[in-house]
Amino acid sequence: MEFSDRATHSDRAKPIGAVMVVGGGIGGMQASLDLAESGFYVYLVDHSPTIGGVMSQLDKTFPTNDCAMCIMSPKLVDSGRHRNIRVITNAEVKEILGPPGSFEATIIRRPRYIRADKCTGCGECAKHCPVTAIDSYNEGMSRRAAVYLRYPQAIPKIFLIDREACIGCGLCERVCLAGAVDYGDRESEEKISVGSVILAPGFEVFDAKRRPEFGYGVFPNVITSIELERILSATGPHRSHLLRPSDGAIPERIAFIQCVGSRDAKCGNDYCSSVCCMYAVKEAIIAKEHVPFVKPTIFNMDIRAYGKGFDAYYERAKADYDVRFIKSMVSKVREKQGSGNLLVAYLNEEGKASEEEFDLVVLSLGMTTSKSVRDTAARLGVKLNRFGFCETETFTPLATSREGIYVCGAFQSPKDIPETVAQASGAAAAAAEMIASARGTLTTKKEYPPEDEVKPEEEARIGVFICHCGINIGGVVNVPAVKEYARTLPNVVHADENLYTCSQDTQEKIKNAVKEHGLNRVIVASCSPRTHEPMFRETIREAGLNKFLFEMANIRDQCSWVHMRRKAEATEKAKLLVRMAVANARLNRSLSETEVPVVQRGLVIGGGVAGMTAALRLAEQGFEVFLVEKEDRLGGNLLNLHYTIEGGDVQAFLRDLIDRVSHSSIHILLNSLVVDFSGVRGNFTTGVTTAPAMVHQKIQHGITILATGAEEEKPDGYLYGEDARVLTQLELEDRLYKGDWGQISNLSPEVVMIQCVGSRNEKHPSCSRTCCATAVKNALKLKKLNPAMNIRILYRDVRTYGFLETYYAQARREGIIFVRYDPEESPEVKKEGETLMISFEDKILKERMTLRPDLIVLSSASIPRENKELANLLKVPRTAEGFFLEAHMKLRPVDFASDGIYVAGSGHAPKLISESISQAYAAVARACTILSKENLLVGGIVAVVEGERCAACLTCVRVCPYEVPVVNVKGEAEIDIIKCKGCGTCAAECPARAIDLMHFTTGQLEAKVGALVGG
Amino acid sequence: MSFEPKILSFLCNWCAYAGADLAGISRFQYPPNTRVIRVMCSGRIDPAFIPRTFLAGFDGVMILGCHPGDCHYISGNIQAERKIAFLRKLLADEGIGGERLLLDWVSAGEGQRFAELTKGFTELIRSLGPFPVTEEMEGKLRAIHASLAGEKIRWMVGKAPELMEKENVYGERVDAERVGEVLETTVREELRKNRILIFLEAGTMTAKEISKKLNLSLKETLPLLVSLVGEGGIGFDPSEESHYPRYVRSG
Amino acid sequence: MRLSYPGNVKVVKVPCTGRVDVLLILRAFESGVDGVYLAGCLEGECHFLRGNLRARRRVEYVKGLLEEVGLGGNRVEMFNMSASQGQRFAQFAQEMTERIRLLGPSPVKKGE
Amino acid sequence: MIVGNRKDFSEILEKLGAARRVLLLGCNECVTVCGVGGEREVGVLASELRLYWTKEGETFEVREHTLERQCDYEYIDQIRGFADDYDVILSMACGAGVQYVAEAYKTKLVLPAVNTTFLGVTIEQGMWSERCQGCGACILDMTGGICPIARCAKSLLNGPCGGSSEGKCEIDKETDCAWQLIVDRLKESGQMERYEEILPVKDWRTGRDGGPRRRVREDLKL
Repeated sequence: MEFSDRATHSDRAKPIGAVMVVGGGIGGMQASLDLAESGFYVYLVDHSPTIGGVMSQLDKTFPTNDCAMCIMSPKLVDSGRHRNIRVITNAEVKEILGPPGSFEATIIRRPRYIRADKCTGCGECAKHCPVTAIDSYNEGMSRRAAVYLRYPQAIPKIFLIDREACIGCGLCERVCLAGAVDYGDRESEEKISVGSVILAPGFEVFDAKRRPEFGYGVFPNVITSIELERILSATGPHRSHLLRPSDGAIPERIAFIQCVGSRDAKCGNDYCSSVCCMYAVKEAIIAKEHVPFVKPTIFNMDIRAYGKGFDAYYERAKADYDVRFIKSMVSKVREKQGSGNLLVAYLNEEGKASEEEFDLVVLSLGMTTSKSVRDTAARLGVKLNRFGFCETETFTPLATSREGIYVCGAFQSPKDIPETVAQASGAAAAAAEMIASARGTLTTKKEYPPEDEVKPEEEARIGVFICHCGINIGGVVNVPAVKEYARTLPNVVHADENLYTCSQDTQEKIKNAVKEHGLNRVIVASCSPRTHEPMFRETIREAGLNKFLFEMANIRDQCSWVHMRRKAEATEKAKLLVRMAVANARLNRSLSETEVPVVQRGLVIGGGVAGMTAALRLAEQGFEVFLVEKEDRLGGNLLNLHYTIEGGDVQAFLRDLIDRVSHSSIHILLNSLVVDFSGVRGNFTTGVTTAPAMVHQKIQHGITILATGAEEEKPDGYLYGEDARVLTQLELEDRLYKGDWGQISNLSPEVVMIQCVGSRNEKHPSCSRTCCATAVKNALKLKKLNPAMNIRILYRDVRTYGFLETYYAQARREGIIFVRYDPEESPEVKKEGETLMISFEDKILKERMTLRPDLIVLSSASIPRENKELANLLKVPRTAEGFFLEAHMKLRPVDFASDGIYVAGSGHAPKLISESISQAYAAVARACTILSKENLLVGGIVAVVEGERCAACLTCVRVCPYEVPVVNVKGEAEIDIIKCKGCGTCAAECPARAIDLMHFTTGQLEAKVGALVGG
Repeated sequence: MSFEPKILSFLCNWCAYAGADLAGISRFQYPPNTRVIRVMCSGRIDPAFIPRTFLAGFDGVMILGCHPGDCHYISGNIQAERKIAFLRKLLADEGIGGERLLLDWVSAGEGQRFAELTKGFTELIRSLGPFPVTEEMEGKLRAIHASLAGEKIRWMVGKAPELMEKENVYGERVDAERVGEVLETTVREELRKNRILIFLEAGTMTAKEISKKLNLSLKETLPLLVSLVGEGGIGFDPSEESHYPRYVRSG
Repeated sequence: MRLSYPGNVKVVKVPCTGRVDVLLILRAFESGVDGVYLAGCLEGECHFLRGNLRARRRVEYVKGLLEEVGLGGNRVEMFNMSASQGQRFAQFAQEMTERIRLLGPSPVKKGE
Repeated sequence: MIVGNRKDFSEILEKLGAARRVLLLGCNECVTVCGVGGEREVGVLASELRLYWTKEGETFEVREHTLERQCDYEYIDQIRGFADDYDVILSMACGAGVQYVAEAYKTKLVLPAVNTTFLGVTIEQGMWSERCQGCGACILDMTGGICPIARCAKSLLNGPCGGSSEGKCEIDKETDCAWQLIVDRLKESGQMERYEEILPVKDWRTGRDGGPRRRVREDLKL
């Protein structure tokens, strides 16, 4: 049986070491960065004029309420300036020809009318453009000019002309001092050669007008969830003020209507969009945080808070934010005459028709695929499922129907940000594996001239370059005056002004000045170091100076732009900022970054599906792997499973996987435990002891993947363990598989399944994610076995997210009865004689029902396998429930805070098999960003200890958020520069002042502050 | 005391001014209420001058140029006509009738016509009474002036004929209707935004109050507020905590 | 967004507010600045996990020291913002400038 | 380690009187570790003085210097070259350090900036607690490793007094009753029989009551 997407491409010509990623949202960016960091050249193609996708429009993200833009913008900047990623925006993929491994893709670039090589993103054009157009970034709630940047942080930061709105008056060309406007731009075609392709085109929100009963587009105060997202955002139409459209008033009563365009067969979308429950909860919470008197109500069928930490968030919404949840679908929304308020009609839980008045109605729109994405898929020969999403198989969740083309993100199935990010990394691993033999063939590494040594005692010779930034700075700040002033400052031997300091010719000018004037420090007074420092650092490095000898004064974003109407003061402030930069630059020192070798070998702990997949994928990418399993056989939880809900044969898959794991590059250590662990990314040493002989060995490896998995909890109560007729789902599955039935296979037996046993309670607040689907899976199986069987599933919320929803619908069609219970009124199981009895509240009949079931099946919680000691050894954190805690819930779903250690599978949180496989691939992609390098660069901005002054007081050891400092054998604190992340907390607290942070030394900060006031 | 209108006349050098001289040579009598500014061509008249004229205390403005086809500069008068028509629309939008603004043609030989036009216009203004410079009116005029003086509008107004008659930067001829529409929306929006900025000089206001004062529906007013907030010209009064936020001038 | 805020505010960039120690703040006052504030990530969103929380404690401590020496604890403040809250930055800059204006110039101003 | 508290700024000012040339002397041992007299704290107090005196329009000189230890004469000698340039040496060390500096610079005014409080341990970053009073006759073997001398408000030797309630001392609800701790610990470690043993009346002469103490170790002497 062939389950793997691995192709036998050994007989083919050498593959091309480049990948095309289609779609530059959070998924596309993640995949691109992982690939580029693992030795592959990436073409990142986006149909939009900028990358960033839908995430760029979001205000906050659940369940952490992180600001979406804050956490995303580093990835934007990295993707935009990575030397091995070429971002191609405003473009479509026309076709892909050729065999996997050596595809030829044709890209159509739409004209932008602004030259990328010249535009500096200053925005003068947009400020002058006389034509206004609808701003789609703000979902049409505001307007923008015909020449525009989609959003302020956009990458690439290149404007474009909206040809539909533009009337061609020519004003932008006149005001553009950079000469970037090019009205002659035409559509162009380009062919690129790539070895593999990743599709990450994302989703489109459902068209709310297709549900006319809710009045979107008719009643102004009916808005969509994404519109609310923009309204709540600081860059939104009202600058984060919550105002309703009809009259600009702050709405008090807000209704969220769930499942608009999801779980709806009528519009063809009988799948669940997976994210709407959580984003509605989030929007309700954020609205409440903005305006305390807001009263949010969420109308829903089920609240699908199935992800990590989601249920706690949902509970918090109820308890701390008074968000009201009504289990009912809204049938109609109408406007109340005159007020703009809305009357929402629904059947309440008693089944009575009710109507309630709201000030604002928000439609929680589902995810769909756009027509253009579906068309692209058709052109590329990629099969879609009946909902228009990319078709994938359970055991190969990253592979499309066309070999060499992989998929990730919402295009594969509706999903949230962390799952998209994880899957994107996963797709990167799959795409890389395909062309692993061509690693490093197309990527380039910058070669620099040797560095001139600048000794600390050497007199500083500073060159200052002051930027006009067109008129962005020059129009407010008197640049020549600042230049003259700079000349008077100590150690400044050269000062110059430029129209655009970031332009290519100015870089040459700076390099020449370094040579001509013997500069050993360079200062650019222009915009923000956050965006431009890397570029200028590169320039001075090319001129032979250490990059840390560069300094920036931000006289645009933090001066001319914010003091436009006070030119004289702005000029004075600019002078001061330059003075501060000079004071600081004098103390800048060359910092060396040293290369440390990487042990190009991996260690995977845990031999379940995630661990085996990770080991196999690493091996297939060409790395040696140690796979450590504590049991005497591989397989983990898969050993207990037999079939998937889609009908996949788990055991056959497992056999095949175990077979493949017997790979020449994989060392399998069964009956083995990790007993010690040390080292840092790139070079870990792990001690493993193998039973029964208790052989101890030390393994050296560059990365570690934790895949220790989860298991079904043995339930407490419901007569489990006391009566053989009370089983868990796993036990049921085993019996179903073995055909071990006894009396219940005949007649019309009564089966009751109880959901959330051991989940969503005080001890274990999380949802176990997979049990709803498992219950549906087993119920369908039972029904098939004996259609006369009466099956009831007692649930709290049915959480069959994504396409699993279709099986839930099927179960209901086949007569399986779903009965909701509240946790306060849990079902009761007892025995009268030999008769098993179960009683529960029936909400619809409003009475207590008692049944005499032949079988009770408990959907028991998924709990992490014993991992506490391992977590202690590796110093990785766990959640209160014992699952491993990743570095960042949203954007680093498989990384730990300590670099070089990754997590995969159910040890992270409960998961389906396909999800564990995706995540294992993801961990591999992240691991390859280290393993693919021979050396790692370390040092630079790190904390250093002056050992003599250290009092060994342990303050640094205690305050370091990353547990880096240790007190060494000499009784002095020691900070490993490989681990130090450079925050400086230790330097700020060391009572002996024995620690300093390089490049932000106490001396430098004090010099800056001194320059601020002193003359 | 009876009302003596104050009238400002812009006369083109080649026709109207010569016509006025001829009226003098011919001793045609007309009322002394007009003050003359000589311009080389009626095309020189910037529509932004007009609101300032009223703000400066004049009760009427006359612009006299060459007859169509006779312009010394080929089409200056035609352009003047277009610009003034445009201005009239703006004035009308704000409820200011265009009757106090006269654009007409006087050739170098029409001394008589010059005197009659002047006489007629003076009488008309006399009958209309003094220009009502109320606080509200002042705000409107300031707003109109600010909008017309902005670079965007001036560029558009100047470019419009080229776009319609020749071609735009893409080598296409733009439909006159489209140009008119863009011009009008742009100007109208600028004007209204300027008015809002002027309102808020006096204190904070809710959206409803602004819309009432603009005499516009809330639906038309809100997008203007959104734009102004986006441009940073106005913000929200942080001290207000009711259901109706109040806008303030910022910066 | 080009929001305007008073030109009195000068920014010293640090990798994390956790880098700012008690002494640096005191030294700033010694140099003669009239007020100091730290702008860190939102609580719980520190790029370095908890540097901003530590910074907040230090600011509280410095407030006490400034009270002791008679400069007034209100001359130093900590506030949190996200990268997209430009408006909040401008607003806080404004507020802080106003606050310091009311307190008057620092009595340790140099050259006066 | 020796733990102390910084004196109030007003008290320090008062003690300094008219002295304006101040040598602020830190110690890189215990007081550094407990965050009261290391280089950083020297910097903070120096800053405070400078801010205050600048505000008052005074002329002054504050020099910051931190010694490895103020309880060894070689280190103290390191300031010999410039100590005379100052009116006063303001020591941030424990009482021992202050005295030893004073002994070394007989003509100088030496002032303490720190109140030395106890011998203790770090409970958590930023929190210290008393453990030892230096009584000179250790009985920790009998009391489960918890010292009733230092940790019982009354230094009782044979069980708690009547003021022990719910494991806390009557002087303060935050303070554990040392005897409760001792009993718990003895139980935990299966040594309850030691609780039965009566500790004899303590001979306090080994402690402070015997007068100032001195220690000699002949073999180490030069």
